Amino acid sequence: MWIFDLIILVFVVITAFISLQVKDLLSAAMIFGVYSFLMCLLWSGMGAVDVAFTEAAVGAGVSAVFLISTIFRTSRRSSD
Amino acid sequence: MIITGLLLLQAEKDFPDWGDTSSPANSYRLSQHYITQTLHETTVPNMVTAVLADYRGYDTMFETVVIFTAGIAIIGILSVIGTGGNREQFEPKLSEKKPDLIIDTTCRLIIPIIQVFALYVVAHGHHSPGGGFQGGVIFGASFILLALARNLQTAQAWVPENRILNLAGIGIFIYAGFGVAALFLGGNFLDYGVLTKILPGGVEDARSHSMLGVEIGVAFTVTAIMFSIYSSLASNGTMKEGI
Amino acid sequence: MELLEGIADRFNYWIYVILMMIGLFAMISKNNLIKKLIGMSIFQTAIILFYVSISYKEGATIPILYHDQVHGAHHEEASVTETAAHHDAEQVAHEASADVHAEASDHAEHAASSDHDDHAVSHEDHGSLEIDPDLFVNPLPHVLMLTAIVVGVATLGVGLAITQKLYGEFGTLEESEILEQIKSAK
Amino acid sequence: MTEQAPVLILLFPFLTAIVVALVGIRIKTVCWPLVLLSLAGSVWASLVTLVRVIESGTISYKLGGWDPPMGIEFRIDGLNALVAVTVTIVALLVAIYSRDGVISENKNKVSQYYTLFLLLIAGLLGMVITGDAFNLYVLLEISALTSYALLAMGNIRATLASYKYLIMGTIGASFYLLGVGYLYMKTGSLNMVDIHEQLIVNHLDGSSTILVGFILITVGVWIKMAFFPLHAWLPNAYAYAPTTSSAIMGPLVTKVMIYVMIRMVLTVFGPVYAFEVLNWDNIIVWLAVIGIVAGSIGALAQKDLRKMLTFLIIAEVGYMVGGVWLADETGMVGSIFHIISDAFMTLCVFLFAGIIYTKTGRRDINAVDGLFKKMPLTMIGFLVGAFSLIGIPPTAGFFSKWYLIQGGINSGNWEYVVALLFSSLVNAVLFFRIIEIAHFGAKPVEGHDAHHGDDHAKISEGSFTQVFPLLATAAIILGLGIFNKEIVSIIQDFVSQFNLVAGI
Repeated sequence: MWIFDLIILVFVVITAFISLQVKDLLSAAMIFGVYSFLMCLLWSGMGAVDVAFTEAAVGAGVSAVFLISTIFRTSRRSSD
Repeated sequence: MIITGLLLLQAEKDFPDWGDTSSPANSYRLSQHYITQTLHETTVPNMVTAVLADYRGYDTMFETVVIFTAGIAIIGILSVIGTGGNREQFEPKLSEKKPDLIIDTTCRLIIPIIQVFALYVVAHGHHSPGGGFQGGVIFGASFILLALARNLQTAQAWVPENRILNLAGIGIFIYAGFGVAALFLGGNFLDYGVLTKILPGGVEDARSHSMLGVEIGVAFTVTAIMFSIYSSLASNGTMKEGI
Repeated sequence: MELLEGIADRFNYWIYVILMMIGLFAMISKNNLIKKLIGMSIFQTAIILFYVSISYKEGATIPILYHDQVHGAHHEEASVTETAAHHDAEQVAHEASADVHAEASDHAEHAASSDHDDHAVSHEDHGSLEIDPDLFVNPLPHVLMLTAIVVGVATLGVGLAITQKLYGEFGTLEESEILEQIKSAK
Repeated sequence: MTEQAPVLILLFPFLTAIVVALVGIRIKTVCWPLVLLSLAGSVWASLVTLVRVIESGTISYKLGGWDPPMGIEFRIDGLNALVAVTVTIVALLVAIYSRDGVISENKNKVSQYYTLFLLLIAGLLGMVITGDAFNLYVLLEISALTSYALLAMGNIRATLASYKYLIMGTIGASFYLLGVGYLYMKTGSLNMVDIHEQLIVNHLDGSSTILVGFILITVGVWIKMAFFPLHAWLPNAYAYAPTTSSAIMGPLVTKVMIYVMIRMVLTVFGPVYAFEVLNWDNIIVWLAVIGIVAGSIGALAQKDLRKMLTFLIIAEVGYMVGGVWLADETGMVGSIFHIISDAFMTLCVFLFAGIIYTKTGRRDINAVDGLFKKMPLTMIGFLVGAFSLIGIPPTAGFFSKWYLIQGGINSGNWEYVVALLFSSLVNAVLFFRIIEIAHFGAKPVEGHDAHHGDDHAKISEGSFTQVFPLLATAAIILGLGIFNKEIVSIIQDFVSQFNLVAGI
């Protein structure tokens, strides 16, 4: 069972890192959505069901939408 | 970059006698009390909701205020209502095409289901994971989905700008109303136990009923604010043309 | 296996520190305004991970009393775990009182009031119910984290609003270009 | 109703904020009177609580009727009653001042502006009276969010500054949250006094988790307070903000954070742990000294009036942090008294800068020339504030500096005393330069010499709602100076319970 935790943990770190490295902002927002979904998986694994539910609804859902709507309003390119 | 340096130092110092992870040192009476007494004192099986709404209800009230502030702040920062706004040069990126068939029909099917699910989540906060916040976000997301599928105007037709703020305000008033009602009935602020005078059932049931009421208040505020933040961000304050 | 399991848990604390480093590093050194905000959210979710890994108890279920633990026809009345054999009297009383009516509530009343005054360590045996705390994950950090997530989103929203306003004025998201424009404008 | 007073302090601004948010959109004129009414109410409530605290010692108000460790409770003793009264009075004065400031700057968002204004005050008051560590984080976040928004409503330079403030503020608040997490992990409770008992009961002094928790909380609070090495965001944040925002945030936000630091050091960790066990307080005093010196020199270099004042705030923060970490009773009393007196001093000077800006529309220092004749009342108000900042006897500033210097001498940190005197000297130079320009400077460029000329360009006295708060603050500064004995006695019996050893 714990092997899954380990995998998710590693994936979480990878997605966090990629989300900051990728040049295109839109994909950064997408990967950030993936990152918070994985976090939600992690927490439900650890028994924090309410927190996982909120993180899924708020983290992956709404904040990704806010990011993308702002990117639409501004520019997609990012220099670093 | 002193701060990053300092932080790296702090991180490596982090691993001294960590609390033992599997059965942590915090089996102190506080969390014990919550687990054993919650059902007893509030007849609410879901301990997290009980602690959230009742034991630490004051915290949650301010949590709703945080969302409310964020909504007002964003409107304040971005909104150009009334000043004619110099935002006109941001013409909408999507041309005014007829909403294509697939998105339209799927939306027509999904949105009602999402809203019913959201209400379920709010109402069922006592027995299953979920509650005011999660339900409110999902409800708000259903409006955002509508705005994404069609365009902001149709969503705005449902929930026009000033009504959103009223909805948010009403939500907080419901929450604070419970607190103030307890105040008038002699208990301290937010003391639901005292509400037995008006709510049916014993002390515990008054608590669980008032918790439900509070959850509804929270759901109101969160729905309204989520949508208003989206509409402000999407239309850069002009509230006219979303994505 | 036990050893690896131990590491897996302690690993959480490594992970949360690494995530914090990534988040903070991004917040300070990234040039793009939106990247900074993404770094900020990662920084905040890392702290939430730390809190949640505090509340984890070995082999404990989620902090919601399941249907079977909440005996009685409706899951209204207080539950009794197998250990509380000597509470049969109250148990019978509880099973009889299916839903909330006078007799049960004043019993609860009595229990609640007595609970208020005595602060003995959790295992008061006067009450009808006795849920073994080690069976459940500690609910308190979960409550705190609901607040932290919501605060995170609120800050993200305000940050994005400010970014849009800056973009409106300076036409760019790169902090370096903005600073140049200010210097040139001054 | 009086035993409900602690909650009322908070409820008045909080509920009126929502009413203003709803009603304000339709009727703009109703906002200002509502704001005044609510703040007057909360001033009354905080005074009642102060009186009750003096009579009956610490009050513990249980929220939701639950006992302390389970539920949240307000724990109000000498320290936070005084700070609550100061916050409410300063808020009332700024509210009076804000009428035409807000109308002139963001005319269409008056209701949003006032909602955020009231929520900021509610957040600060909540932070002052709460007895629960996590609740303090939530309220910290509210006051932070509102201050980002209040700043971002100003011109574009203020928005950029508020972006930096947002990033730094979130780092600070998250550090604090992490520190509380560490404490919770070892002690299992969130109530401040309860944590303290657990720290002693399980004698956790040795454990480095608590040590790291202590570092995290102090660093987090320092960032929010703009203490020297972490103050980068403060200067242009306050300098370019709308006048009312800087007038409310200047005196209050940093002072409440210093209160939080004192609360943490004294109540949660206990002076024994904070000073003896860690004993690197001399390093912190040195940091404070560098902060004072840097702040004062920074102020000297500034052309912009308000930017100069923000650098002075950094120097003031240096005073108070240094005063606390002298680990000496008089030093502690001095820094607490300085919180109160400094709040009013900074308010007085910021109001003055605001009036000058609205009247002459110019930010730089020589916007002041020849104003003695034109705006005598404002200048007198400014004089009192300036004297108090320099520390001339009748004013409150003198007495708080006096205690700080005494504390410095007792605890043998001479460098702290030298820094205090140096910074008072620099203040003197700064303010006399302004007074000199105001008094003998060239006639105001636009208006011709006519004293009572009626042409539009003539700079006349600020409107009543602007000048009255300035004079009221000046009066309070003098009042504090004269009656400082009572205030100090309240602080004395609060501090004495921690029986700080005099000097290490």
